[in-house]
Amino acid sequence: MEKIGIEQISLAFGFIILMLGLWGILSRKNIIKIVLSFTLFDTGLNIIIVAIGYLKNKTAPILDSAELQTDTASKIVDPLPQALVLTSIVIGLGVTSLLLVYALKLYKEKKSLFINDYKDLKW
Amino acid sequence: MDPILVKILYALLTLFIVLNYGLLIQGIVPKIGARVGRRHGIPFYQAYLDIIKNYSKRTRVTHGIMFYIGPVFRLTGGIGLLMFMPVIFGSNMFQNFSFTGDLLLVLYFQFFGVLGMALGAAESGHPHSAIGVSRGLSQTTAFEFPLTLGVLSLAVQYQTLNISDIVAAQQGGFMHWSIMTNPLAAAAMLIAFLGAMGRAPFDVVLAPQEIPIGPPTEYQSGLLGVLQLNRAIFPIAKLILFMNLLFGGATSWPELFLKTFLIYMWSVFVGVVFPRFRVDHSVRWFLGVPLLIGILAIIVTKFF
Amino acid sequence: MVNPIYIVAVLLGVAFTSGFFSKKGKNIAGYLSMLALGFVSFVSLQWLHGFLSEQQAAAQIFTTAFKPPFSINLLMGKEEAVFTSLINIMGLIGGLYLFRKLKETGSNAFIALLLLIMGLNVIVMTRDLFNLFVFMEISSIAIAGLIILSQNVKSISSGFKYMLAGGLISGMLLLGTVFLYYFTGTLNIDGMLQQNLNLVKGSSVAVFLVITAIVLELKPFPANGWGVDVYEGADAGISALISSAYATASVYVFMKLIPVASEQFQFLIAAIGIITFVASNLMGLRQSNPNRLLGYSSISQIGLLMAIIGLSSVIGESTNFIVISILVSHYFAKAGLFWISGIIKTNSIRDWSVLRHSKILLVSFGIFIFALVGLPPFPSFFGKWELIMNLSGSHNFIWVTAILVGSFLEAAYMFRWLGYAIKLELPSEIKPVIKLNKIIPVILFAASVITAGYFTGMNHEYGKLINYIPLAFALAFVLIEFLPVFIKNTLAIAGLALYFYLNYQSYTDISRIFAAIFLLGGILTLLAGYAYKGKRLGFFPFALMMFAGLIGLIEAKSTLEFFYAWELMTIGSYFLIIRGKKSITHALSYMLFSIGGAYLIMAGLGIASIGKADLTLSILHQVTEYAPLVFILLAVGFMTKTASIGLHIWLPGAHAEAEADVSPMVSAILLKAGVFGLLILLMAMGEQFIGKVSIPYLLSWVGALTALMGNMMAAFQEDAKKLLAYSSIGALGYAVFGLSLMSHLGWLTAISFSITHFMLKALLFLAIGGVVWRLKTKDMYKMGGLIKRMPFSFFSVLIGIIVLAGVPPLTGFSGKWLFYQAVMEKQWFLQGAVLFFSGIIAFLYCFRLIHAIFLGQLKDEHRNVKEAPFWILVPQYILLAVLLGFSFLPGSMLKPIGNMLLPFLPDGAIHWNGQLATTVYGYWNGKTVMIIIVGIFSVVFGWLWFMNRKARKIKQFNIVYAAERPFRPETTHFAYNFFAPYKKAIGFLVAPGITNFWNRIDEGAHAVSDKFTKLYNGNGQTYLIHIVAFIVVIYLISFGGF
Amino acid sequence: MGKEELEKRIVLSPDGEPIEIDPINDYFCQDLPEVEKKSSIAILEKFQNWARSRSLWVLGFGTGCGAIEMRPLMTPKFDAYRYGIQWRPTPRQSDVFVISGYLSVKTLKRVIRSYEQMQGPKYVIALGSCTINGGMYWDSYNTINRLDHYIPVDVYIAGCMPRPEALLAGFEQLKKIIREGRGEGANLYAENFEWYKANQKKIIKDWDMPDYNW
Repeated sequence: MEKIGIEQISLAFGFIILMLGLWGILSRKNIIKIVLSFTLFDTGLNIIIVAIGYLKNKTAPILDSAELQTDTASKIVDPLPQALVLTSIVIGLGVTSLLLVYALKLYKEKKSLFINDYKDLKW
Repeated sequence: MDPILVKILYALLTLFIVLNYGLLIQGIVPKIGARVGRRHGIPFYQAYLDIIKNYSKRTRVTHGIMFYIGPVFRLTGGIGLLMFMPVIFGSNMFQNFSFTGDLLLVLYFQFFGVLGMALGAAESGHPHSAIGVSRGLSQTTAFEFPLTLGVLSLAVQYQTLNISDIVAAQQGGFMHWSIMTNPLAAAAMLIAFLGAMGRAPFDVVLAPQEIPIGPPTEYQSGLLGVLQLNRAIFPIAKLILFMNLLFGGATSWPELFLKTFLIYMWSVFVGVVFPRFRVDHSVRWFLGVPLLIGILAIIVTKFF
Repeated sequence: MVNPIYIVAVLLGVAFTSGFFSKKGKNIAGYLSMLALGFVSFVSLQWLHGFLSEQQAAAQIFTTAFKPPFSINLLMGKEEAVFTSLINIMGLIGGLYLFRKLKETGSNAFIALLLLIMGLNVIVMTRDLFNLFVFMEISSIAIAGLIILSQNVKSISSGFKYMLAGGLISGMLLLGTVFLYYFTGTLNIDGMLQQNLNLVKGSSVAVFLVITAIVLELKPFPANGWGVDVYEGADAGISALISSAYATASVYVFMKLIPVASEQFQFLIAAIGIITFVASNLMGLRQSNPNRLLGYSSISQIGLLMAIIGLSSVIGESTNFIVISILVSHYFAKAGLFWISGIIKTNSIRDWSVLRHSKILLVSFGIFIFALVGLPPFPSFFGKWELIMNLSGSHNFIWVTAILVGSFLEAAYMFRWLGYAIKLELPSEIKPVIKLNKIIPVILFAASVITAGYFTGMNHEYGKLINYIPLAFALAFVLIEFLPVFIKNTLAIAGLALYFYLNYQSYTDISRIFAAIFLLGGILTLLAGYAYKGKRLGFFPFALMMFAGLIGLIEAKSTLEFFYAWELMTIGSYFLIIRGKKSITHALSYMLFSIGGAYLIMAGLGIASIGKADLTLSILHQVTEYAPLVFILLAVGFMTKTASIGLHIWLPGAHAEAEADVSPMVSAILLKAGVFGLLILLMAMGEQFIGKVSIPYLLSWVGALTALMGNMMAAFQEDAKKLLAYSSIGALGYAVFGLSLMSHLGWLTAISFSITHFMLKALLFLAIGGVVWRLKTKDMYKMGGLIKRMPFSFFSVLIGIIVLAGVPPLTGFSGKWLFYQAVMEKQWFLQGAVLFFSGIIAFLYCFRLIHAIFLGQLKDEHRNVKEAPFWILVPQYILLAVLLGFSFLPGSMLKPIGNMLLPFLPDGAIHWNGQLATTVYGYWNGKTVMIIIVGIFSVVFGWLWFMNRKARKIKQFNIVYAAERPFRPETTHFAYNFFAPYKKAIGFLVAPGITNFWNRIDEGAHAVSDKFTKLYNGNGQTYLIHIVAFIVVIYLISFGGF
Repeated sequence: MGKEELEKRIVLSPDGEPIEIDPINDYFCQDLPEVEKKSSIAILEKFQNWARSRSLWVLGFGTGCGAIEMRPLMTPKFDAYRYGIQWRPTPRQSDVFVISGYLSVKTLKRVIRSYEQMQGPKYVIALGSCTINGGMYWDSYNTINRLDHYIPVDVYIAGCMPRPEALLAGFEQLKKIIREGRGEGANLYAENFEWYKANQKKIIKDWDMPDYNW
């Protein structure tokens, strides 16, 4: 049996965090906690992305040392997921901040962070 | 002479005979009733006197144009009905104007007078007239249903709607009459006939004391006279229709008198035996057993 | 051509620049943004123009020096051009609409708008999956930013729900994207499509994640509570953006990505789409909040598109045409509707009658509703037609059924809403403030959707063939609405006359008869319109639209033309009907039955077209597969117009409430469209069988029972026009029966009966309309004795009822006579007897009509009423003259019709000898009958007149009243519940069973709708659970487990 | 007059215009009766009178206790039908009005109305002493004493009560009168209309009908 490598571990770890986040989103009633769960969810997602891009025995795709200048593709891990993660983190930041703004606004409206209190629109 | 003129003259002759026959029947039938009741009863010519008397009235009132021509419609309906039927089978003279239309024309033309009369009566503004019309029309719709089924059954049997042909097919002894060859249709039609004659038990239309004789309650003098003329002609025309359809028609006037008189007596007998139906009763009654008989008649003639 | 990259560049650039403007500079920021949006609209439209004129090839734009998959590339193809144009125009016009609101907030708001549009543009154009994700996120952040502009708890909480759901979905999309990358090694969509993903192990999960995320973006049922809430909670202008621009982009993304999925998965998605479509429309039924209702409608439309795209493998090459035409309709209509909702700001659709303060808004509202429901001449009409044709052409009957059911539900709530706006009382407290910047977008979009409809039609193979001239003529009257009735009426009559004169020779035999009924009848009834004063707004366009439809039926060569004309007629007549008093429910039920019927016709035509190369009407001659089904669908469809039993409940109210000259139009003329439809159906398809039962045989019973029910109901009406309306139902029963006989005599009966019925019903409705005009009541028992005030109307009605009753010597009898000959020949005696019975019942209501109105006691308040207006009498007396002419010479009508029928049904024709008609069974000479009766009548009349010439004319209370005198005319006139004994005897036969049946269906639908909507409890977290559950269920369905 | 329904009133037409209703004038024909001449041909008049006498239609209106005596005439025992006497339910179609016994003022009003609604020539048979001089009710506060002050009478039949045979005899007398051309009560009424009307109005305090009921 193949040894479990870092990529499997981080993949599994990512999934666990993602699921934790999801669980939090679905079960917490406090809006702030839900937003926090979202960041967990995002973090898990990001870990998964990086883990997918990892290839065994390869180095980071930072082409500063000379030896990496030749035959680059076989020596580095896939750079794309990492680039994606950067974008994803930025977006996550944006989303999280906007969610927090919303939370703030909601709190101003009803002085409550209990999500069940915001059921004005239904049916 | 112009053949059309001859036709018209013979038609007038038919009309004359039938009118007198009708007036006499109006006297004779009550007379028979009276004799049964151990009375003398009215003279057999009473109907003549009544008509003359009504025409002799010096004053008359009218409620308007429709009131005025209602009786005209009525009498035209009666005369027309007679004119559209062959009266004496095998006689060229007394075919009248039956060449212009078949049984359907006759069936539908019955309503010409009914409708006109109803309109005239309604213009009088008398509520009792309107009530009478309402009753009359309701009852008419009900008994027409079995009647139509019976007629259709005959039409299927003889494969024609031509009255003369239907009569022709019944010649050669009473076993050929429709009443023998198609008893179900005859039963349906004869029951409907009771309604058509308007005698008891179906005479609530003219209930004399409740809605003083219903539709014609406002008619008087000469207008009533016209209606009385029609009362002489119209029932006889109907009798002739039933005679033609069910009893083999007539080859001579005496035969016609005899047959129609007997058919008439059928409604008289029923009338003296049974009490009066209310309209809702009679409507239901006609749409019950008589209707079933009619349907049966159709089914039997169509499939057997 | 401007490089599409400038779309991104300019929007982004202006957005950044705007950030530098302070609060004072927000005006500049606003104008600059508008300018930018105008520019990008121009760019995309320029590309679109290029593609449409076919000079342009699709262009790839690369953002870096690398080729994909190593770089992000944008594609500008034909579809992209369409979609970006739509999005950019929406940005521009939507921005204009929101201008004041955005300005209040400041330049940030403009930035959000620009970013949204920019994001959507890239979403459409990009071919890179991750790029797609990024810009979807940007767009949704921008939307969330826009939503929060309205600082109230509803919009904030809905925005929050939207963010939550969006976060979850985008997380899923990202996960899927990354997995796809993992399996395919590329993020480029084209690259993925080149690989056969089904063969790559594990990739199906990735595809599942991506596609499901996109599907969730499209708000599938039931995981769409957040979407509905946003539509309701956000400002209407923003909802319009979401519904039109964002949804448009999402649909395109879905179109782009769906080929990645396997065929089964596509079907699954199509199923989800269809469920969404039906369920959302069902839930829309019970909505009273306009924005929420529009939300449900938006979701349902997108669901339909989802289904269509999912079924693209079945539908084939016309998918794009269908999607775009339906989407375009939705786009214009939904934006417009949200905008109108934003203008009038009410919480209940019942308050939409305030729209009547602004005619232009009301007209636009109507246009949007029709565009949404898919009626001609709007794009979705062609889209839906093509869709149904393709689906039924490929035997997908279940899909067809679901689509039609969903569409029907949508039509139900949409037309109810329209009815509210047109007819409900004006609420006094609400007065909308109408600002120019808000109203211009609405008008623009309303105009655009019509134009789009025309272009869609022109791009359709058969749509091109449609003769738009009559419709254009009708619509031209919108432009001259300011003119007085007299001029418009003259123009309308001249138009109809000219059209008939120019074209009547091109119609074949039987068509010519119906063309004459439709057009000459139209002219006759329009003559009555001279009686109206003022402008009579909104009458002429729709009346002429109805006639345009009717004549279109005659001229139709292809099934599409026929269906188009059918729908056009429905629209026109709907508006004519809704003009009446208290017509709101009747107009709605008329519309619903019409639409239901139209859908059946569409399905029938679709099934008929199976295996046919072309769509000419002649395909009905050669239906090989499912012929009985086609027959039944079409027949039932046509019978909604002939108001046969079970489908009749719309008619009495609709015809009774209509105006004096509209009633004859809809009753005497319009109903004949159904007869015409049945006639061409029977001509083309002949006798069909279910098992061994002949369908015409069933039809004959339908006809007989319709006649019985119609006439019996008529006898019990108190309302004069309702009485006539029920009588029309009965009369049409005769026509249906006549057609079902499938014999020469039967058809002769039906056609001649149609002509006679047209004349007498027009006569009666006009006469009664004239009476109602003067008396301002329709209740017969409130009238009476009017013969003295309205002798001319009386005479019309007198002749009318004699004809109607079929009493010789008038022409009504010819119908009865023929009918019997036909029954004898066909041997359908029982039906015949039922019909005869109903004919006798006609006496009941005929008498009642004339008695209660014209005879009996004149009421005090009617003592000074005048005769009906001259112009209402004119057509009556023309009709009377014709009726009497036909009565005298019945052969002049029957002989030509008989000759026309000879080629189809040569057996059993009438033998004519002068005016003597002879068949195997009987004979009849109308002329001599007339002469004899007139002769006897004159003699008797002369005799009576001579005897009674001195009769004294007396007054109304000079009656024998049991030695008393009458109290009041009201208590002396016997008219109310006239046939009480009859009702007592057999009234149970007319218990409102059928009406109750339809009412129960209606209630049931509302109850189910109520249950469904309870899913959306308003809790954002519950919505998230719905989403997760949705994902799990879809996963289980597609990967086994279920 | 005092009858609410006969007072003038204003109603609104459908267009909202007021209309004044004057019930007596508007609902009833205001013409007065005229003398209807006999036929100028003597033999025709004779023939007509013969027919009139053989066809007497009696109005089925029992005005007082004597009405009980009319019923037996229809039974087999008396069988009035054989004399051409028949009963009609409506004054329009009747020729003979049998005032059967005492006549209260209340009934008189109805009698006048019915009499006037009959078509001429028309005949009145007054049955019983009460119609001649009031009989046993001669000093009653609400019966009339002498019928021919109010309507013309052709035949009086005295007695209290006269038997059906007397009634039959009265009919025979009437027939004789008619045949002799003396049955001109309708013309008498028209000629002396003002006198009759004055008498009627004197005794009927709540006169609530037009002067002549057509």
